[in-house]
Amino acid sequence: MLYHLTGIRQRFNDRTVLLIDHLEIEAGRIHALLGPNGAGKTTLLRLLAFLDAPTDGLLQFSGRDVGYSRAELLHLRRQVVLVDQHPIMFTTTVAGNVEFGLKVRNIPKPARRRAIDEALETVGLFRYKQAPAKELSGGETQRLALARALALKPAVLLCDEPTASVDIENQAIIAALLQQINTDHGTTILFTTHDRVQAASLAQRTLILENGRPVPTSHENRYTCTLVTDTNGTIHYNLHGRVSLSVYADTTIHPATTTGQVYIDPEKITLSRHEVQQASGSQVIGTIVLIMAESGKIRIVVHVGVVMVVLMDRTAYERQRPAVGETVALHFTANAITLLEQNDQRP
Amino acid sequence: MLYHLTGIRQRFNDRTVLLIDHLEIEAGRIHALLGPNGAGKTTLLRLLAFLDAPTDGLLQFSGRDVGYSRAELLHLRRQVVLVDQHPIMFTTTVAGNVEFGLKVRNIPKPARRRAIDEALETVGLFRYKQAPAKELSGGETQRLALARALALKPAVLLCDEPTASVDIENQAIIAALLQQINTDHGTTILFTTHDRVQAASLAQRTLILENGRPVPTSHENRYTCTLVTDTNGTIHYNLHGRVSLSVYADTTIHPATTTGQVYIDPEKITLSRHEVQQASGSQVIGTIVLIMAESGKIRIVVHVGVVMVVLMDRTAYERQRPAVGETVALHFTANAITLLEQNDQRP
Amino acid sequence: MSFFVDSFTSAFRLIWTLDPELLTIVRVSLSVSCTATVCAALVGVPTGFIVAYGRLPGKRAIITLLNTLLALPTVVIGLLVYTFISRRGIFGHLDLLYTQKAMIIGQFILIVPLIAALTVAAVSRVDERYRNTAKTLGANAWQTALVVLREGRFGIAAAVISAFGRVISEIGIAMMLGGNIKGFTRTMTTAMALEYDKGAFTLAVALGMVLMVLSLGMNIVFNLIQGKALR
Amino acid sequence: MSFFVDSFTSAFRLIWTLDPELLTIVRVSLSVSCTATVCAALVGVPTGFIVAYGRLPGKRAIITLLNTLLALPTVVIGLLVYTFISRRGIFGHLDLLYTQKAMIIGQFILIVPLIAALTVAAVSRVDERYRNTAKTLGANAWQTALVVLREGRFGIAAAVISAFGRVISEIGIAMMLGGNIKGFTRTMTTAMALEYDKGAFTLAVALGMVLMVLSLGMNIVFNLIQGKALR
Amino acid sequence: EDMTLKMSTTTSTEASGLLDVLLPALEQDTGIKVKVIAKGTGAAIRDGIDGNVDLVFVHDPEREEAFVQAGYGTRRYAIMHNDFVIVGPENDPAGIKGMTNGAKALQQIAATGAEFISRGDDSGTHAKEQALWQASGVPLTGTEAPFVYPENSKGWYLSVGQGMGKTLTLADEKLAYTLTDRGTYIKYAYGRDIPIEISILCEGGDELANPYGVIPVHPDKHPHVRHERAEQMVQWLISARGQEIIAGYRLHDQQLFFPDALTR
Ligand SMILES: Nc1ncnc2c1ncn2[C@@H]1O[C@H](COP(=O)(O)OP(=O)(O)OP(=O)(O)O)[C@@H](O)[C@H]1O
Ligand SMILES: Nc1ncnc2c1ncn2[C@@H]1O[C@H](COP(=O)(O)OP(=O)(O)OP(=O)(O)O)[C@@H](O)[C@H]1O
Ligand SMILES: [Mg+2]
Ligand SMILES: [Mg+2]
Repeated sequence: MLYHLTGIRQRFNDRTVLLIDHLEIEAGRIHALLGPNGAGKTTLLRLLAFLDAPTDGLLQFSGRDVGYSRAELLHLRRQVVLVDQHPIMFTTTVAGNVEFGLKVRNIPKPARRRAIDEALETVGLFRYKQAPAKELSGGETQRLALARALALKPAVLLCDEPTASVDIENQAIIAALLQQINTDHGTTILFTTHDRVQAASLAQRTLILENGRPVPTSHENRYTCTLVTDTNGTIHYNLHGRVSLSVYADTTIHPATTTGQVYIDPEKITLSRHEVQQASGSQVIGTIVLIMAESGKIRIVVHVGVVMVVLMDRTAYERQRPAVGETVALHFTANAITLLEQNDQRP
Repeated sequence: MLYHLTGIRQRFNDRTVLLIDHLEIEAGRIHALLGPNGAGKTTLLRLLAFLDAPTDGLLQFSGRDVGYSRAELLHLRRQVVLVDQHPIMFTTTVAGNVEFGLKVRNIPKPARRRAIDEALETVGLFRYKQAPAKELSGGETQRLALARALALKPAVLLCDEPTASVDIENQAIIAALLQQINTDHGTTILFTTHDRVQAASLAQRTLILENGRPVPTSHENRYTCTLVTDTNGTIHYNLHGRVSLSVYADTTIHPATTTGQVYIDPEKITLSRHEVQQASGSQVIGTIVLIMAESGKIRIVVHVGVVMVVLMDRTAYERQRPAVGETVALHFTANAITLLEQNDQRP
Repeated sequence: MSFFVDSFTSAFRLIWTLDPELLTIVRVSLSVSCTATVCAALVGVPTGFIVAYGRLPGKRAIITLLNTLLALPTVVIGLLVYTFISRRGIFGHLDLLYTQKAMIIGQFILIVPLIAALTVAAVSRVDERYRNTAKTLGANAWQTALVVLREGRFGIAAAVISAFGRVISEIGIAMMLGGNIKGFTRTMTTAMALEYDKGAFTLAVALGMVLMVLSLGMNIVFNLIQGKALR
Repeated sequence: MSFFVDSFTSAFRLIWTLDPELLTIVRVSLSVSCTATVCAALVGVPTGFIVAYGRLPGKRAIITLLNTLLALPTVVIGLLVYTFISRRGIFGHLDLLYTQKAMIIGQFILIVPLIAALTVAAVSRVDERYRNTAKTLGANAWQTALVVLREGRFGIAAAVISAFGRVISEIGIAMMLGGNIKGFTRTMTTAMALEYDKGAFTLAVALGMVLMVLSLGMNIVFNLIQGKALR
Repeated sequence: EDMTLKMSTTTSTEASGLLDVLLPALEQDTGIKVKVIAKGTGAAIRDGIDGNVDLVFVHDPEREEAFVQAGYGTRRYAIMHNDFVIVGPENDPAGIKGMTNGAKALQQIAATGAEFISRGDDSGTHAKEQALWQASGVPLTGTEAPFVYPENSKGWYLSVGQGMGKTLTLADEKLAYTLTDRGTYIKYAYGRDIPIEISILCEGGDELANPYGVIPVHPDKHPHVRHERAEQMVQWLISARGQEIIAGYRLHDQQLFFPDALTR
């Protein structure tokens, strides 16, 4: 195990934003870190990059406790590089930015030059070599930040949304690159992303954070809803004014609740074709917009007014063979729908 | 027409990064602006937001020439709001950031308060209202930037990668939101993105920039390649060391060329099933990873060692019904492959 | 060093007994220095701001000029102002020489370049995106400027504070234009110079200590006002 | 104003004829001011840097203290140094009083707080991400500090330049610790003060103009060295 | 407001403390308040020329005369005098102890090359020193007319261009000779926290007299000056009452100034 986290807690101004009882990160693999905004992904990466010390808990790296003495930190940081979510460039040229990490490692000049050229070429920025780094466009900046890290050939590469504003061609190049340095040099890679396609295709292991805590699966299909009582007195969830869902019998609802959050388990949705009948409480009609493979399952995105994700087994998919553009009906099995939060913010 | 651009040119340090002979942007629609990194998307948005004046050319807004006098600019800017790619927050609270635009418009205090609360709720940041804006996470910051713009109910909303680091649930919320203000208030929306799914599902019109110039379709499937001569003396394109393609007979190749860029037209690729034979020069084997609908066509992403996009007609798709996970062979029709650049950087 | 102990005792006594002469001197010092600082800030901050923020031609030349003016010696400023407000000068009839106003004018000239130059440095460092964000959110030129000012406030405050330190400890101009007239234009520093001339070193240093206490007090007040400006 | 015309002519003549006495004075002024500025920068910049950048307890208190020290009057500094290096002081045997070294010591004390305080302001404003980026790229503490310094160089340069302006135009300390001895410790400013005391205003202002020319030259050189630091 | 006058004077006058007893008495008797502006002799006279003050109180007879001649002052009133003394280190390397003739003393200092500090600031004291050098017969050089100094004086003759107090401090520090007025010397020798250690070695000669004069600024040149008040003040100064106070002013048990108006 490369990293071993025990009882890690990170607080900012009395708010705990990270709380990890136990987590291990294997060496030599590519890991994806998923989770909604504010889940603590960046906070975790900063811990793993030894930039912050945790408020509480024990962090072990390569089997040894991390001690946060200055000399030790330097030694550790030379093995781990973090590429920021919104990277900042030093006020110098593009080449100068890449050179920095090499210079502080006392790499001799000719080797440095070669490494710079190589790194810039891999991210397609060679022609901007002498340009001031601050003048690059958003995606170019992100690629330069990656090049700056890659040139150092670190043992561990932590990337905070490495392709968030990178164009498609370069996304592919970067993905290929990460895969390549992983296989060629055994570099451990941990990257955050909101793009499940990327996570699924690139990572060998996926890690999901929610509210600072690791969770087994990600809560997709989470919607803010209003609770509407119809003329019969039955309560429905109304999603963004577009979709109406009936409330599962066991759900207790506080009388004052008018808004809340519902979660629809994507594995508890079944999909049937051709049934062009009226939508009822436990069934909604929509169009398939996307189908993709994802770690042993098939992910189907259906537009039902809101975007809803269905996860099918490969066998079920092979059997049914739904196609993009088809109109389908979604059925919800019992307890597919959970009311996560109940609130009444407006009086 | 809301915007009317004629002969617009933008230069930075003697480099032309934007060159638009003619472009019109319709009012009341949602437009997506696509293009690789450095294509000039941000540069164009800054022109449309009246933040920069073009080096050359004529910009018309609502049928009138934009004159760049101070008073006129203020008037124009009050109708158009740009949400930055990497937004910066004023050193104050979350609420204070949203309040700014309302304050400068002399909105009275109670109305201001209501608008702030509403904007923060729509992007799901209400509970951070009094927190210092600089402490928000990356995606939260991006959402706050959007809230800051939405609160102003502008006639035109320009968003530079509005969901680049926003989580999936909020991406959906933001997409729904943009659609809603477009229908409810007739707000013209122009957003940049690298996410074709988003562009296709949200925008009514798509605009593609490349090298600062508008182009009819996007050049996907563009790869950096090395030219390899095999034992027979035949030249092949080698893509990232993974895929080998034969060179189309008409292509002229300079003798010194060792690397270059090839483009494979996604509409000139055909796809056939079940043919599990050896890959030959004009055929490659891969696995379908994604299928999605995109403005009348179906987009199929195939992993063949590199990621390759195939665009099929809906009818062809309906006929063939390829499925995710299937192994397929890709065939390239004549002149599907173009050598875009020839270079020899390394001696 | 017994000398400093004596000075300290003496300073303590001066403060403790609220020596009336000392009070007058302190009042003069404070009113002159504060007025000069406020006036200079009102001119210097906008000047520096415009230089840093505006798209002026010859910006670098202006900055070099401002930096040069930092080396304007008090004697020259004193003489300059003297020439204008002396009885023979064109403003002679206003009878300004040897008044607090004259001192304020001189000290104003002394610190305007300082405040302006440091404001330039502070404002130049503010990220350009603040400006663009303010503009696109509909701020007019003035409101945009205020945003940039706000973001650069830490550096600007440092400029003003250092200017205040400069004037309250300044002697040359106070002496030449104020005349060190007891009860009217005698400040902490000119009194100190006089005590020094008299050979009363202990008293001179005691006055210096009182000045430091005063300045400390002012800075604590500044600090409280500035509040959360410090990250 | 004929007075300024006369001064100007006189200044021009002084420079044109390369008046040997003037040359000596200029040499003394420059060598003292430059040495003091360089030494003070070597101490003040790191001090300010550590205060702004380090995670010291009582940071705000230190900043307030630095700001207070900005108001340290030259008389007090002069007396302080005097007490130590006078014949009777503990460093009396070094025979420093009335030498250029003494002036340098005094002026050093004068501007260290100025440089430190302005460095604090400059460094505080540097985005924290620079620091983290340098660290994660493997820079040691020293290299990380250099990155932050580099990014704050515009403000730090302003601090040093304003300190230089302060010392080259300073009179009190130069007078008290240097003694204004002709040919040895007479500087532009003490010469100016002398001419003023003599009532030779024209010559005083002429010297002032020479000083401004000198300072302009220095600033142009600074500017060239600083090069692209200005955005 | 009408009863206030502005008077420019030399630093030594103010620093002596005399004005602190003289002016309150003046105010008590006549109601005249005086704003005192102390600076170098040259600058003080310059204030009179420019009309910034109503009267000047200095000690440089030659320049005072010129001031009156040029029409800036109405008339010079001799108020008081003290005297100059040559002070130096106790061990007296030039051997001038007990001499009364200042010029001779200077000659001897020059001969032995003992360190000598000159004020070099064109003040009254400096003017006196220049006169003494002229009289000493020591070969002199110097480019500007009033500024002469002994030939081959590099190394022992230091021109410092400062006020009397600072010059004395400097001489004491360097254990050198210098010419000073008695008043300032007494303050520094007896009144200072750290008394200076050099002592009076040469005193008493007629040529060492240091006369102080008061000159009201001429209303013809500067109509705005309060000439009548100034005249009233001068009359008080030369009156028996004023002169008594001057004679009675003692510092550290030494009389500093000797009234001139009553005897002349
Ligand atoms: N201020 C500037 N000075 C010099 N060059 C600039 C400047 N701003 C942008 N550029 C260059 O202009 C080109 C277009 O930049 P722009 O930011 O418009 O790209 P973009 O399409 O938004 O790219 P991305 O998808 O990476 O955000 C880039 O190559 C960039 O390096
Ligand atoms: N320095 C800080 N001070 C206070 N709160 C902070 C600080 N840094 C982060 N937070 C808070 O901690 C939470 C987690 O932040 P973090 O940046 O780790 O989120 P994230 O998972 O990276 O989100 P995103 O996908 O938006 O980047 C957020 O709610 C944020 O507001
Ligand atoms: Mg993050
Ligand atoms: Mg961009």
